[in-house]
Amino acid sequence: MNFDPRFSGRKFTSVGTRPIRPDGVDKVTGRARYGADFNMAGQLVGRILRSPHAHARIIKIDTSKAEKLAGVKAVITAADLPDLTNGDAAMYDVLDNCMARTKALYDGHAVAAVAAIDARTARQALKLIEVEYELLPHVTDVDEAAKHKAPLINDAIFTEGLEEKPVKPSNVTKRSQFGHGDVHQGFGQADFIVERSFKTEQTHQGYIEPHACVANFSSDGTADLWVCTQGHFVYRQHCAQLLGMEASKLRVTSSEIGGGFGGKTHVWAEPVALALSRKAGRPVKLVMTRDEVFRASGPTSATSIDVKIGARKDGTITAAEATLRYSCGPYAGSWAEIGAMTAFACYKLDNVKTVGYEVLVNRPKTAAYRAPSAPMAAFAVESAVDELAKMIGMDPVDFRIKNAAQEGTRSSYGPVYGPIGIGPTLEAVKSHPHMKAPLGENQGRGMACGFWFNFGGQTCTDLNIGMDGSVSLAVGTVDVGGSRASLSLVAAEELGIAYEHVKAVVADTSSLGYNDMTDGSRGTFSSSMATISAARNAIKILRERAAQMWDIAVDDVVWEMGHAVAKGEKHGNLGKLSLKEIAVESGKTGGPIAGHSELVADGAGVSFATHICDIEVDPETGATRVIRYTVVQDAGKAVHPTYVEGQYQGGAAQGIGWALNEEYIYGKDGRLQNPGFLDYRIPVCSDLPMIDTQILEIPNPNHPYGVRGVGETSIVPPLAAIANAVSNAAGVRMTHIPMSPPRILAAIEAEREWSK
Amino acid sequence: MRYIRPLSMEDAVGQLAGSSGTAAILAGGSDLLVRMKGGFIEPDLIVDIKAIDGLSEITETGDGFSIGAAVPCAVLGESAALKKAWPGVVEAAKLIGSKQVQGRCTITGNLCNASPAADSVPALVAAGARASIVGPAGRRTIPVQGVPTGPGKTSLAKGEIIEAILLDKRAPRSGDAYLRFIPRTEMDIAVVSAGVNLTLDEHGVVKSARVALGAVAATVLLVEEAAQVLIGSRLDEATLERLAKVCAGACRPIDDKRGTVEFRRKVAGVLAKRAATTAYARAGGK
Amino acid sequence: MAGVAVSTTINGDSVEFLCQPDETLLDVLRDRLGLTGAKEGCGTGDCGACSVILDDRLVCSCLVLGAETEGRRVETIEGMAHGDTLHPLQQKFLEHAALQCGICTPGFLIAAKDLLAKNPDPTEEEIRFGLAGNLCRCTGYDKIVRAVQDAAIVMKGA
Amino acid sequence: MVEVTLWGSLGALAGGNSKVEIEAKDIRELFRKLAEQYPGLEPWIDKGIAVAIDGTIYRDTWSKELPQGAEIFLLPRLAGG
Repeated sequence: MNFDPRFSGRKFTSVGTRPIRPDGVDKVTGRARYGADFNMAGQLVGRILRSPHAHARIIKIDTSKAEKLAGVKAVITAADLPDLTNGDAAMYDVLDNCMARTKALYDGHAVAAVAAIDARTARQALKLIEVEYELLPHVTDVDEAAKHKAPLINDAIFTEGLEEKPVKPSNVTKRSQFGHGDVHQGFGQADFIVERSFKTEQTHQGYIEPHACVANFSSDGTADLWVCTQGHFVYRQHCAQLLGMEASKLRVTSSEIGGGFGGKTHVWAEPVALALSRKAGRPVKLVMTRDEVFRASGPTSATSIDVKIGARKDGTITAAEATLRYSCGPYAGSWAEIGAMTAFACYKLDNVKTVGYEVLVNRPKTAAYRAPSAPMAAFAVESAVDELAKMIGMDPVDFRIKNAAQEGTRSSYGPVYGPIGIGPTLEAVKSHPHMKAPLGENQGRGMACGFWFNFGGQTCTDLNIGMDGSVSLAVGTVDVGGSRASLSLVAAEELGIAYEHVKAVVADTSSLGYNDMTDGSRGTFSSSMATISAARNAIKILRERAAQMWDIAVDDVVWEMGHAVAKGEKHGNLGKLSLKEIAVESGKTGGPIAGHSELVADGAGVSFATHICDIEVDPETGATRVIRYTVVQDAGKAVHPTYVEGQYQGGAAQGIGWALNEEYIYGKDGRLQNPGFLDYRIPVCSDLPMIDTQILEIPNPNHPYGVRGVGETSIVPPLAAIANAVSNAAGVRMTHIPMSPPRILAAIEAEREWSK
Repeated sequence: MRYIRPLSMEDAVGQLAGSSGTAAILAGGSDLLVRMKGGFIEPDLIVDIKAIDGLSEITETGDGFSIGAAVPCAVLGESAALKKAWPGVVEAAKLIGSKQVQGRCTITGNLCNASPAADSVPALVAAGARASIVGPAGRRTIPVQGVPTGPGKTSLAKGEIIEAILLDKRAPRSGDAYLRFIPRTEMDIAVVSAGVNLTLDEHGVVKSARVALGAVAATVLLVEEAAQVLIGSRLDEATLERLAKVCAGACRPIDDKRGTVEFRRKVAGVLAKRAATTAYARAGGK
Repeated sequence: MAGVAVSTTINGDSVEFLCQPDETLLDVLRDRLGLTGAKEGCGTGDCGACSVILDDRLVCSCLVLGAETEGRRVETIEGMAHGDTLHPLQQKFLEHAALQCGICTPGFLIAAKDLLAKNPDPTEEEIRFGLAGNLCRCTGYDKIVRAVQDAAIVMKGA
Repeated sequence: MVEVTLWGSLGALAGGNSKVEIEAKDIRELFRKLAEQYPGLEPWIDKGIAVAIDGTIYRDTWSKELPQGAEIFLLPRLAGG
């Protein structure tokens, strides 16, 4: 690879400005087309029958009555999908989650599906499908599920990662461990030790757009899929594999996406829609209801975490330890592992040990949710850190500054850090006016830090220069929050032309090489790297064409500020050729001018944030109000600062919802009690104050412009920041998220009782 | 399934009475359409009552107010006279749902949906509101608390329609207030709620009182004992504490996704206290 | 089940359609009339993504039957701009980046239009409570509120 | 010869070693030799392992060279949101 991704410290013209996004007008006029906004001639309506039981063996499914109903064109069960029982275990799980094969593993698990001429007929058909279940004991709580006596969800699972292979199956699918040093010795050196247990409840990404797709399977074995997804190339691979077809025969077009936050990184109903279309021989549109989204897409883990941190009188942390149990739904996952890696990542620690346990439960399969697993671990750790600071008598910010990781620190998950932003975010918070603002009665202030890795990964872009000098940029990372604007800025910057002359689109899977998903905060990081590379390739061609036009050697042509410039005394009279002037002549100088790039974007810089918030607590009711909120985060380089702020604010708002009110509530029967926006309470406009942001720019050495991912880290600190604020306001340490009014009031009452 | 829009009460009652299968009355639809969407009800007949003469109006008479069954809650807030006389009822009605729902939902629908957590009902019960009911057997008027008989159940007979909610003319030195507890600032169903309606004598002493609690039992509770605590008082601190205690004791709540028994008990008392204080101030008490 | 014939006015144009008695206005707009600007986020009136204005009242079109619109006026996001001139709210939403994924945007714009029609000079608190029926999961509402504040200033000056 | 640090769980599968010495010039060779010397690691390598070289995490780049004296750290592959 000739491309040099190293940070160059250049001065920017376009990058860092705030133009209007290219997809903006369509989105404010209602013309933008999302998953459910696409239709095809002859299209059928697909609907899925879901298990009402948390855990049940499927004895028999009789679809005959449904098949006979007029207007029903296809009915499928797992029997219509490939049997991967002896195949790839991971893909078996993906398919089993799309359509249960032997057991229904949670309330909402798909067991059959129909395609019919309209929604009414499809609904009626579902009622005519007879499923005979044998009910099995279920378990939905992460701690209960980890016990020896818990009902077994999968008796073929034996805990991985233990020194000795266990003899009995378990709901604990994996143990993972990270750390260095000797925590036992470290705690021996501590003057103060905080040890606490914490719980967090399961939350959902809560994207406003339900999953939606239109599948069109043709009798020649090819298929088209229109779908809202964070990764159409990944959906293509999974769907093709699950349906037993070649990937190139399946063309996936990503619609505009109405929010994903990790929830649209997995296939849910798309393989089912394709299977229905294949069987019916007609296009099938399948749109989940909100109820289905909550019951049967992928929420995040519920957790139970024990933390122990020790420090000397001078405020130096001597040892830190955590045990983290994360629910992963009924299929094995790696969620606790990530929690264990991120838990202490903000700190410089000589002795640290984290152990994670993945726990199966009869709940929907856990999916990624914005910096998955990190917020819960941060909640536990940052709560304990605050308490420890208080015990020592140190200011919580100073205590964190003293122990913050820096360049050269060995991270708690292993590698040594390069240049990082935790120290600078803490210093910025220390001097932020928010920290000095007065607090009213029943108000408390809290702050907390957060860490996220950020990803790079496989990326491919095409940059085409039209004969009028305008540029089309085709990228393969789905735009979830304005990345087409950012990538257009990057193309404009590198080519040296105006932003207005670049138009970025997200290409479908048949028009561009493979791209990893828009996840791990990688969209702008990776695609900007690939865009820079593509632009540099195009510039190479532009220089060649200019050389041809001037009839000089290409080595004498350089590219400066959007122009070819002839260098050397003998070319002194040649002037400059603009990109447009070269493009106009391209038909005669060798044809179209384009730059292509395919690369693995490595070196995504890790990201840190520190948040401050003020909360008011009503001591008589436990009601909370967020008074003020400030986000400080390192962006590396903010390509489009407005959208960077948007990521900071959005992540903070989601974290606030998680901290205060959002939770999956299961009944004793194992059924989800609140599968709707009425009782799954995401923050509304009047719940929040303005969310102030401060962007720090500590360049990522592994990106030409210094860019780091920015999307996820902002959801990591809020749980802890709010818990610290509530604890300060109410005078009692909160250890259970969400801190709903009944939990806060109960804690206040218990404290009153105790202090009597 | 049929959708009809009768122009007269007689026609509506006749259609309902003569219908076979499930019939549903549609005014604002903010409960009915949600239940239809969820598959909880599949009506064979939908009777849209919004075109019936007079049902979309608030009338002020010598006896008080008559609020037509199809009047959206947003309109209650736009009636200055009603707001002045019964601010507690209006604030309760204005708490139902979002702006979007406000333009559609009605207090009659809120009453007939028979949810123990309905926002307008405790305020209406505290206000001593009555429901004017028209049916095949003619017209009858009953106190609103006689309408819901349990969650989702009403005392209305087949063919009966509530045509209006009636509120009395206000006695001097009267005030009412309604408060509910929700975890967010908007868009939630009441976890617990309290409506208080007071009339004072010339000396600022409570002469009559009604206290109603929502979401703490199968139907809204009219707590007679709480009213007795208030009567004869000037709402001093001790009275308010007693009120809170009595209200907490009167609750028969459940644990559910919205709150716990302990929480509802405790907060019912707190809200009753706060609502009483507001009602007292509105009545001119100091 | 017999279809209901409905004559109504949508964005100023007379429209006639046939719908089922239990079909919502949202389904009519999206599936029968091709007006997909109003979105279904929940179908239960909890998210506001399907907001439209019905005879000067803001409603969730998922909580209105298509049959109910007989003889009435419906305004949707598709009618908000005049030709190629955006409504000030639309322009300000773009300038402030008041949208990320954009799925809630049509609902917010309609709700904000209704809000400013009834209260041309709202406080921040009035804006926040006025828009509480519209859920946004991307922005944290900050930039939405600022866009509405800014649009209110522009519209007062107009 | 480079020294490779394994994360906790992986160490158990490599005979309890948290550090192993491998003669490898790039990531591809590293994976091949690790699998040869510690067969217990092979399924993990197949599922995907990330390699941190002097703190920079690489996921899919076989050709990435392992400089002498560099700090090489194996990490699980992660999911993001």
